[in-house]
Amino acid sequence: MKFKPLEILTHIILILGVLLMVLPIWFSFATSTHDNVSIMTEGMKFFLGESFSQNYNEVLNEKGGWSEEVTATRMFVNSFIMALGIATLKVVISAMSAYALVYFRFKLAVPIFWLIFITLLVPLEVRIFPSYKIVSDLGLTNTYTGLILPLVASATATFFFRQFYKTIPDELLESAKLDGANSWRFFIDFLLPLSKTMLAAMFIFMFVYGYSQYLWPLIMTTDEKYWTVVMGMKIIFTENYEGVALPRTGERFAYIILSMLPPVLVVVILQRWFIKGLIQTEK
Amino acid sequence: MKFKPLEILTHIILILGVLLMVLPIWFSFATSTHDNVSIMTEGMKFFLGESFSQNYNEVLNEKGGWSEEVTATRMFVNSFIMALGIATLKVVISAMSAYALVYFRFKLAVPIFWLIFITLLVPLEVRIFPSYKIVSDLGLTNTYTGLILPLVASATATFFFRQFYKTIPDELLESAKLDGANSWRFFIDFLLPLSKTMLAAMFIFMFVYGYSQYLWPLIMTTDEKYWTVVMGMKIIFTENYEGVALPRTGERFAYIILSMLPPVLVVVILQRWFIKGLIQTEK
Amino acid sequence: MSFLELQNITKIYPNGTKAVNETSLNIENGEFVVFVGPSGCGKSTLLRMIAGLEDITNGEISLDGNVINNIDPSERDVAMVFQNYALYPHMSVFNNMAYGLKNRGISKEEINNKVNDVAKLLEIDQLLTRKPSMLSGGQRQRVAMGRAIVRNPKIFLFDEPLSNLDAKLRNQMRLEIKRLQRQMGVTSIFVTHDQTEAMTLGDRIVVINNGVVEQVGTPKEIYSKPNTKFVAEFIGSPQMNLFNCKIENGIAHIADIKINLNNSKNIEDASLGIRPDDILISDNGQHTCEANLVEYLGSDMIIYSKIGDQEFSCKLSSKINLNAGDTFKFDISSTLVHLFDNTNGSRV
Amino acid sequence: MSFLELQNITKIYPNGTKAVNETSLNIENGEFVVFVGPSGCGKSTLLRMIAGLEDITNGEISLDGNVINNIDPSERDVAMVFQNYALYPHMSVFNNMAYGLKNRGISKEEINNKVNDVAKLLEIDQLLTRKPSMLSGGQRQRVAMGRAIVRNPKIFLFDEPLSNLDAKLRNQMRLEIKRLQRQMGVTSIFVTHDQTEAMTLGDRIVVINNGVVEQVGTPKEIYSKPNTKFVAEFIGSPQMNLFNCKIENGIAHIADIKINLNNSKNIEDASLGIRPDDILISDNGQHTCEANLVEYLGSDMIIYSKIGDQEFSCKLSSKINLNAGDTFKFDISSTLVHLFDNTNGSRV
Repeated sequence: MKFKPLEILTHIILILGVLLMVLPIWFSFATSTHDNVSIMTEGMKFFLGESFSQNYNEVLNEKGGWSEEVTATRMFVNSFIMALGIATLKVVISAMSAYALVYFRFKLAVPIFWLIFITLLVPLEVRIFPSYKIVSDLGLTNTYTGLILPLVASATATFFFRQFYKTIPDELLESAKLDGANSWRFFIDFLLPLSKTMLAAMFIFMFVYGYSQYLWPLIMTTDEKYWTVVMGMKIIFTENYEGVALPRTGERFAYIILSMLPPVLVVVILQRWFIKGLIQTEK
Repeated sequence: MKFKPLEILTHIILILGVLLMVLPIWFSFATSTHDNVSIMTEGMKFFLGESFSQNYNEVLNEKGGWSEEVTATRMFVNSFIMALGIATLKVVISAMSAYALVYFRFKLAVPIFWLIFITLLVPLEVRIFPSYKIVSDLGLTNTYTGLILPLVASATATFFFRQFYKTIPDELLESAKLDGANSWRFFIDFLLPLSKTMLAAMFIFMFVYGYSQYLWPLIMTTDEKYWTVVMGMKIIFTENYEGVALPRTGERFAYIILSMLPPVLVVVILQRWFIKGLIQTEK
Repeated sequence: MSFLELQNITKIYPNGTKAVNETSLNIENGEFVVFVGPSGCGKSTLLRMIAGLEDITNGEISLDGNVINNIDPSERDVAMVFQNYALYPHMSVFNNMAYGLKNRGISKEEINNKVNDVAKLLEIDQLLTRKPSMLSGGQRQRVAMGRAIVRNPKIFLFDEPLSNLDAKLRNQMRLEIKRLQRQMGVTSIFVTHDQTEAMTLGDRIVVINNGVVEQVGTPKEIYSKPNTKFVAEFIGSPQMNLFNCKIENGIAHIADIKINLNNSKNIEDASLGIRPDDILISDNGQHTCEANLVEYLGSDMIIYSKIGDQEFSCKLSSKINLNAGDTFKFDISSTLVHLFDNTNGSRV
Repeated sequence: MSFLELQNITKIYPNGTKAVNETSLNIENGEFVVFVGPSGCGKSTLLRMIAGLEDITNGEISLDGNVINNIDPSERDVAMVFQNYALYPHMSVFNNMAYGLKNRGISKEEINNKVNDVAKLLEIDQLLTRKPSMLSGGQRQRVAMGRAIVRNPKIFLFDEPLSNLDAKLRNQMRLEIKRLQRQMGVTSIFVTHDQTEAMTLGDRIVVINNGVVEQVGTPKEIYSKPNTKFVAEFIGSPQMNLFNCKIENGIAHIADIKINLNNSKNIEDASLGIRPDDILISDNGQHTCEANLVEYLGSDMIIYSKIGDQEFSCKLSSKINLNAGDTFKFDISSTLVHLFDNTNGSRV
């Protein structure tokens, strides 16, 4: 199934696209291994330098913030916990809601699906003040629970799980019923294993979503112990302008590169599941 | 296909969920129709008040910002243009990339798919400074192009289009080829009409995504003429604290309610496509 | 009391379609019954009501002395083989077969023994570790059978299990199912649209049309004495020729051909049926026709011709030399004829 | 020069499987040729190479005098009916049929006329505004046919178009396809795994196994004189009995039965084939066997029995009274026997 005449053109466009995406990351990494003086004088780097361990060590261990108490490592841990919690709960809750919507044929299933769908229109940014009020009334500011809980419902994930469940043939459920499976067993023994790929993909999306949250942790946390990576990013890019020393550009890039690692980790761990699923559904 | 014993419990849980989602919106709307004094003294309202036209009129027409030149209407228009541009281009580009990945069987298709997928890990928040550098070098700060362009690639949408295209039987392409369709016609005459639902759903998701952007327009725009709704939200919630007058709570809620309208509009317009598609794929 | 009893079973779908209408049927222990009919006639719905996968609108089903109308499918102790097999795609063949046993809380050791025994019986013991996607159509079919057998249910339900196989394999599996059923003696109901499967498999056949049972009987009874015009046309391949005719004074008039029927009353609007292999072709036949099309089937051939404007077919040995365009002579014997009243379709 | 010529066509998939091996074939203008073989034998691959949907690894295909190896499928002027019909789900029946014409830049008026003519021919003119999802299986089949016919192509390709229909409808559509092809005289290639379809439809049959053409000939040639053991078993239903035997001094030894073959050389490892309807059952037959299983088919019945440990079947009229467990006597005539050498499977 090839459209030959277009192939060469496509290749060129795609290779350009790849460069466009990969080069900035490489530049950032290369620059993060140089010392601040050479970056200041010579600009971004393409080749590796020699300050790798110094820059990365400083970023990870130097204490910062207004109280000079929080390290970047701490922020990575916070972001990781938050993203992990959000992603896990989002996936679990969405999979179960979708199950209820597809397999329990009560009269309200369609209106309820629409209501869930409509909540897409009210992202966290819009409902951020009411959410803050509730969470603070519950005494959850400056806790991981408070960071995670208001973000665990996902209309998007529910929608995609629903569409996926609908492609599973009815006979599978019927056969499972005759084999003595109740509704809970059907979910555990059939839907979850069959939707492995979907689960992995959703987990990755939601992890990145949680990881890149900015506004919510900003509002939720007053204690620097709960600061996250993205918040830290703003800080390292602003606080240094106030100093008299050189802008610490090398450390900044080191911070950016480090901030990419947790999501990469998640993909590496989940990719086996994911690739397996992709190959099985391959045409 | 009913699991009867669970039905009543499910109903109760679901109705509670509905209330949980709908009540905050109703409270916001009811409160937005009261004057500031009664809100100040009596708190949030459940019933409608009499200041509807006054509050909404003020929000829409009063000039604000540091330069006292930008109105909320202007911000709505900006957000709408930005969201529309992002959503349209994201959907078009993703659909076409997915088409290339699924139907053009060149050797690099799988690695390229993975590269695209990996970019999920680098959301705008992470690459915001390099992006800013490029856009400002191109002279695109304070333009709609600058607001929209860096956000038009979507790995998520590409992924879902790819998965959808893979469910279309090969015979359809083969039959179309024998009927004289070239690769462009196949995309226009077959893939687009068949993926209507997907297009509508993606458009809605991406519209909301674009509409709720905060960090990017904040960094991109220095001219108040390009401010967006979400930025305005921060402003109306902060600037009034500085005044000596009563907090203008009624207007704030009116602003929130108004800010929900553009996404609602999009759903209302696209729902016919969307529902039709959902019904057709119904089991 | 019979092993399985259906009493006035009716199924009306929420949209108002009546899929099954007041059907009553008794099935004895160990019997092999086939439901046959065209697609959409309600035969699958009836089967699914017995399995518990469809609600029963009206009527009563009892199995082994107990009314099972409101018993959950998982507790009816029936096993079903689906048309698409419905194998569990993420489980190995072993787990596909073991799943139902596990849910019944049977010990691991016993499950192992049972699955291995059945796998040997069906010659799939080499495949136990494979996933369904790695099996051929015939192997999937066997696994689906094995999954049903291993549970040792009260009753087997087959929902067109052979229709996804190719012709050769279908014949082979048909024989195998018949042998297995004989060997195990489990009451079985087999749903099919293929009259050949029905004739060869069933101890009794239930012919269903539009949600109504048209006839119940042994294959021989149904073939040799169809109760209605529908059964006459549906059972037998190539299908029975039915000529519209008028019967006066014991003589049927089909176009210009007259056939003498003994002792028949006058019918204004009748159908005279005769099976293609009951038309006697010989050089001294009374009637003459032209062969429009000849289908060669190996040992037999089928000739398509017309009397007046009514098409009919004859089946004869391919040793006879007859080509499209030739004329041939034939007789219709009154003893081989089936007569139906067109007003209600019933046998006269 | 023939209308369609295949010369040493070979197809090797990237994973190394040889789907089609050095196949040569000439098809004349207006001929109806059937490719038949078990699933996975390469018959569909061959058809798809003619359509241009698969690359040709080696060899040359020429249509109407032009080599078409590297011509795009859209420009070969062939039409194909797919197994799943591949109707365009988002287009009305009219647009399904008109799409190919539109792409060829034909005027609206002409498209209207052509589509309406073909729709009338196929009796689907009432359905033109419907979507494919609203059609029954038989109607979809007709639309798929119509889409092919309306383009008036040089050659029709059919890829198992009847296998999704139920038994009755399949027979009916089979007749209709044959009539249409005769009427329009367009060269056609029909791929099927069903030997009955092959026998009844084809002017010539190409029997394919494992990517190799086993035999090409008219239905009669192939049925009465199969070239190989594979063809003998594949063509004919119920399938030919093949007994492993040893031939010494013109006598075949099957277990304790001896069959006298005239003028046959000695073969250590031979297969003696005889069709189930060529076994002559009579009360004074030489050999005696027990009927293990009897399949009732209406006018005929099939008896399954054993000689030694080798199973065989006989087909006989169901008028004979014979039940499972009875013994019967039969003769095997040396003139009705097919003999194959087991070392290479070829006819002796």
